[in-house]
Amino acid sequence: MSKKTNEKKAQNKRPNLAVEIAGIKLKNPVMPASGTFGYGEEYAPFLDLERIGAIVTKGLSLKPKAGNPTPRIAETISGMLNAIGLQNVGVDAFIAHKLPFLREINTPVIVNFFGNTLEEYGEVAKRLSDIPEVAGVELNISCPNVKQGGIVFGTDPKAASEVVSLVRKNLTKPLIVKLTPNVTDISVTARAVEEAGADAICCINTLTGMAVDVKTRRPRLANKTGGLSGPAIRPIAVRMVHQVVQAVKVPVIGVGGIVRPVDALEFLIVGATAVQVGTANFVDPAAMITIIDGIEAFCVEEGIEDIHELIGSLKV
Amino acid sequence: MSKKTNEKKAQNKRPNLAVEIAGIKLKNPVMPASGTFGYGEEYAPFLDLERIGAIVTKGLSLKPKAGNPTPRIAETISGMLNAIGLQNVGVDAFIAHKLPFLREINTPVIVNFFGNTLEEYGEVAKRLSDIPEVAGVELNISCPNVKQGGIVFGTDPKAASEVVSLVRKNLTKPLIVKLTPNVTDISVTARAVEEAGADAICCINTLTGMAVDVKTRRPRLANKTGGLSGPAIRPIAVRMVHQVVQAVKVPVIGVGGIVRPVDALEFLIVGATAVQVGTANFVDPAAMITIIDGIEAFCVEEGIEDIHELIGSLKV
Amino acid sequence: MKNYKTVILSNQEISPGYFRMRILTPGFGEKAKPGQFLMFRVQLSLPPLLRRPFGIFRTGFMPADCEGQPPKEFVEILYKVVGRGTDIMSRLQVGNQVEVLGPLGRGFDLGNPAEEKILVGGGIGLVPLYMLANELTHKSSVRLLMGGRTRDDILAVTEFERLGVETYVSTDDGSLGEEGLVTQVLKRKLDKFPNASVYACGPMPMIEAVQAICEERGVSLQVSLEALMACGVGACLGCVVKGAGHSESTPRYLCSCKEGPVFRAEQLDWKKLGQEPGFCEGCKI
Amino acid sequence: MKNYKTVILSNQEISPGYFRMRILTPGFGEKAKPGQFLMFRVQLSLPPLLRRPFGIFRTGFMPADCEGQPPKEFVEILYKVVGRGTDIMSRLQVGNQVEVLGPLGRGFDLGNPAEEKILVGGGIGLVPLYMLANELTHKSSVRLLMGGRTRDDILAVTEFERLGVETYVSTDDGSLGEEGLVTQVLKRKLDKFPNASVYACGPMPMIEAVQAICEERGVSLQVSLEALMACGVGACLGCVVKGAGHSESTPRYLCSCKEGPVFRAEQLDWKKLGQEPGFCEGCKI
Ligand SMILES: Cc1cc2nc3c(=O)[nH]c(=O)nc-3n(C[C@H](O)[C@H](O)[C@H](O)COP(=O)(O)OP(=O)(O)OC[C@H]3O[C@@H](n4cnc5c(N)ncnc54)[C@H](O)[C@@H]3O)c2cc1C
Ligand SMILES: Cc1cc2nc3c(=O)[nH]c(=O)nc-3n(C[C@H](O)[C@H](O)[C@H](O)COP(=O)(O)OP(=O)(O)OC[C@H]3O[C@@H](n4cnc5c(N)ncnc54)[C@H](O)[C@@H]3O)c2cc1C
Ligand SMILES: Cc1cc2nc3c(=O)[nH]c(=O)nc-3n(C[C@H](O)[C@H](O)[C@H](O)COP(=O)(O)O)c2cc1C
Ligand SMILES: Cc1cc2nc3c(=O)[nH]c(=O)nc-3n(C[C@H](O)[C@H](O)[C@H](O)COP(=O)(O)O)c2cc1C
Ligand code: FES
Ligand code: FES
Repeated sequence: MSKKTNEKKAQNKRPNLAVEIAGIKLKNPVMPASGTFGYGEEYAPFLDLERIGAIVTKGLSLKPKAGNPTPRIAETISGMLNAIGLQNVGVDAFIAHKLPFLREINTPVIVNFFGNTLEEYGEVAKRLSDIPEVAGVELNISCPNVKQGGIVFGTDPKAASEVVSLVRKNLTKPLIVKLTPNVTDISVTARAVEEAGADAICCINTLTGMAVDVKTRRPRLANKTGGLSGPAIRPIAVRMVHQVVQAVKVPVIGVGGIVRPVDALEFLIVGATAVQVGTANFVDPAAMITIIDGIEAFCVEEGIEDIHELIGSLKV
Repeated sequence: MSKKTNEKKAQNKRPNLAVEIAGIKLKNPVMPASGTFGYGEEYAPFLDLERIGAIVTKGLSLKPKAGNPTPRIAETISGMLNAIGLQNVGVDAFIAHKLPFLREINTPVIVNFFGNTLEEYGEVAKRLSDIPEVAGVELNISCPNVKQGGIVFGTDPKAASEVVSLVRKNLTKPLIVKLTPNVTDISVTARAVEEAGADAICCINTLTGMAVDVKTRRPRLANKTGGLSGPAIRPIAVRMVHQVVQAVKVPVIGVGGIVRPVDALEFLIVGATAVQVGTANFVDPAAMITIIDGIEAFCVEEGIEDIHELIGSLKV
Repeated sequence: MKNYKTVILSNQEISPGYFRMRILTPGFGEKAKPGQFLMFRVQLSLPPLLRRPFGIFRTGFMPADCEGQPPKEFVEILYKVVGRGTDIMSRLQVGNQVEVLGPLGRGFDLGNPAEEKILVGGGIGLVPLYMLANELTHKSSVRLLMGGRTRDDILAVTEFERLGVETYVSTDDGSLGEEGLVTQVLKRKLDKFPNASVYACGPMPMIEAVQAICEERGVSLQVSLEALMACGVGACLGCVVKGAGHSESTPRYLCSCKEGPVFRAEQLDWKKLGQEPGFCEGCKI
Repeated sequence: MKNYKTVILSNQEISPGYFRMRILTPGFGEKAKPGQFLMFRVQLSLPPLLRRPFGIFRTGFMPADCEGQPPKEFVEILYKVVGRGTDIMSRLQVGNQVEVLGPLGRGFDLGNPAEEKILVGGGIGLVPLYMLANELTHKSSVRLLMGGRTRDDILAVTEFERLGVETYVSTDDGSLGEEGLVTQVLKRKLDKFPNASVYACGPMPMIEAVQAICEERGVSLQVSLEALMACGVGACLGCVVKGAGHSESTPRYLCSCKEGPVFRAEQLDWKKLGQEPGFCEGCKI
């Protein structure tokens, strides 16, 4: 396309950034990653929650969960380790106390959740099915920081398939399944959860890591190991998203190390239909807005009228 | 130990940094990571090769190998991707042209190698067995960048066991096996190769990653994916080394993202008997010397007389 | 509560290893309460990845300049260089772009004006006490007990004096003020004013010793704690501390950035508070 | 060949987006040959992780100062700000610590003094030609054909003239010298001096066009290439380019940092040289 045409387009109209994930309509493909955006209200003073594609909550469980001992976080080079241990208010308190705030905001709410047992996964799915304000759920079978956080399900394709089937049966909402990168071949898990009924796949969760304070010779996290997130893991995340996109037909949400617009573009180009921003929210609470604006500006510059022209446009 | 005693010790003598890996005696636990130090001579102008614990060569194959198309490298945040494709002169040319230089240097030489087929692994092992200047070999079953680079062996514990057994049979030298981090549970592979006859384990090789040039929408590497190395991966490497140390009895060499002395200390504390320095050689050709000096200084400061007091001293 | 994308107005070493930085922040002062903090983005390019939490030392206005520019509102922080982030900060210059998220957290409860107020500061822990002293001196009699290892660790005491605060300095090596621990001074003052309320901020061992003294004497205590923080706004749950009644089977965590950093002593589990691996001081990741 | 742990002597913008940096490097000059390069460590703390390769523009001595300090030997580089590394470089100041690894690589072959020499530089590609011109002018007649997009891309031409080089400037937009491509000037010069040897450095399309012209006319050509580099010393094998006779079944790669960056045209596989994804210009990873 010639430069002239591009310029003309740019003048004529703004690119269409709307995408659909598992039947959920998003005004643009940018949303927070679970656990890095609280229940939404924590960041309300810093950005317009109606500008982002969706709100994704901290992972919920059936009962409230107190989380891991401290220290729970450690900064690493271009990344951070966390072992929060899925501290959360529980699904009922979420519905009673956190959802009312979100109800007022014109942005789809995606609820991330996990279970300690298969039964719990099913039960939470059932409870969320009844809540009209929940646009969809994101099933976490990938948290590395608690024994029951799903990693056992997430690293074994058979177990993953089982938990997804069960949730599928108990759920009347769109189902996104979030995968762990701590596996030999993520496309195997991806195919397994797709077959079991996932409407979309989100990847990646954090990579298990560890850091040591050499003076005290103790792990820098009380939990010993934690999940590595942030820019450091981006090349691994891009590779895995690319792999999963090749392996499945359902839409894929890319997450891992996105800080700038150009990072989000990498994921879209390899085929992610949407992206999540995690650790970057801590660095800049308005990071998602900058990323949305940057994606739009890139589309204008490149003469892209609809974001779907960009999604999966990798040339190999 | 009181501060007074430490000071006294520091005055009395230098700490003993010597370690033994698979029967190879090293004056200190620091050596280069394969593929980042050429055949040793490339770095001779920049550091005293007799000060480092060992010299580890670029990975060799039976026949010379031309490697992958370009671009082969891409810088990422706190890391780099490489898809060199194991370009090397072949084992015979190595013996004829590269070894004579190394012969003159009073530092053990560890030869890293791989095969395209099981037979080739065996054949290279046989040829290296006859060479007195080779102190030990490092078997690469973990290169992610070429189909035959070993990753197929490295990600399947059974295949790993098979290739290690075969090499063990054909080899009269100490055998170090280098593992890939691109697996669900590295301790499984570690135990498999230990049982099959590995005298030591080296981990980790690079994590498979990918980066995209958003302007051209092409992968930044001709090979599409490459191996991620450098500081970015250190927390993952430390975690894996810790896991492997728990899983096996043979000594473990830790590698992944070591740039400063404190990084090397993390690996030693979680139980690595020695460490390898890779990408950091590109940043500072004398990085290994700084690291050796830093480890020594740390021992003096902490009143450590022998490096073995430090190895595996993690408090949990 | 806002993210100020702003610039540095000044940044000076005030004692070996300690710096005072002024940052342009129009409107910040109206909202800031004593004991609150801010999250400082060291530089726009990474690293360091995460922001650094700093107490608000004070807010104020730079006088209008001769070109008729209006007065500039600023926030001031005092910081100690301990690791990579503060090291980079110490080399920032006037005009450099930084970001400040704040004011954050819950500050001090000013309490009953009739009570004597004793503020206990250890080293850089003095920071959140200045705005507190400024508020308290309007209505109460205020004493500052300031401790440090050496005279270099005693900061900004004359500024407290200018507020009308009676100050008592002690150093471990006696290089300034009384030789010994600040807690020793605290005991004497409490002997004299047994109904005073105490406000403390400083290194953990000091805070724990202060708590033991106050508990024993039944004196009201508020402490400002330091915890590792990623977000500063209650979203990541990385900064929790153990609350009263905490046990392994029934863990009770309080969010330091949102429910703190100032806590009433009764809110916390003092048995376990300080028993964990500390920060990676000076590791310069 | 050495890693100089050293400091910056000066760093100035010489044209919009182009900088000239002088670095203290005692002893460097004795070893440096025309066409060699160095690996520059932008700052001691990361990022950027990898060093950046730069051609050696020239070496020299700063005069002894009045306090009787001996003359200071320096190496000079000219660089264009394109991405994160060069952006940071442009903000470095006199006295900042940097590291320089060099001199590295194989330089130009000076050839037969009897032949006319034509140097072709495109933009920043002019850098390695200065020391070459300096050597060649002792014995040969030397012409520099310098091309750029606009006048801003035409650098240091007067310095070449001071060496006694005849210079011809062309720009795409005619804002300086002749309007048009430098290859058009090259053709005219080769019409006049059909036995000249050509030395070229610049953007890939320019180098390819120069190669086509020289091959057609049977003129000897040496080119200096840019490749992505990690180590600069032949250890990583990241910087290879396709050698003559290369094919997918029998790949032949030449190591750019060790066997290059200067190659005789005959050594290279021109059919495939420029057909690959380019650098991530301005991506500021
Ligand atoms: C509410 C609050 C108020 C504070 N107020 C001040 C103040 O006014 N003046 C001052 O000098 N310091 C204050 N601190 C401590 C200050 O945040 C740390 O000294 C600083 O973050 C160290 O950063 P670094 O990069 O130099 O250290 P590094 O050790 O390199 O930092 C590594 C990581 O650990 C964190 N970290 C290290 N030490 C501390 C610490 N003591 N507390 C919390 N996080 C830490 C850093 O934020 C970073 O994420 C406060 C901390 C908190 C929580
Ligand atoms: C032998 C040689 C000599 C050179 N001489 C000069 C010179 O004299 N003046 C000058 O301005 N430039 C020169 N270059 C190009 C210069 O190295 C790059 O412009 C510079 O590395 C860009 O770094 P960056 O961080 O700003 O760009 P980024 O695009 O952010 O860099 C990302 C990565 O790509 C690499 N890279 C990007 N562009 C190039 C390029 N053109 N060539 C090689 N690597 C690149 C960087 O080194 C880095 O690893 C030379 C390159 C080579 C190989
Ligand atoms: C502090 C923190 C808490 C997290 N909590 C959750 C969680 O509750 N559920 C979940 O699925 N992922 C959780 N994650 C993972 C993120 O959603 C995301 O997958 C990961 O951080 C990688 O993205 P990033 O590099 O952009 O941060 C958490 C991450 C962080 C840093
Ligand atoms: C350019 C490059 C080439 C490499 N080649 C090899 C190789 O031939 N054989 C091998 O076993 N590992 C190879 N590796 C992996 C390193 O030995 C090391 O395991 C990895 O880089 C992680 O360490 P680092 O983070 O210190 O670089 C290579 C790494 C790089 C960066
Ligand atoms: S720092 Fe994130 S919740 Fe307190
Ligand atoms: S840059 Fe490493 S071999 Fe050339």
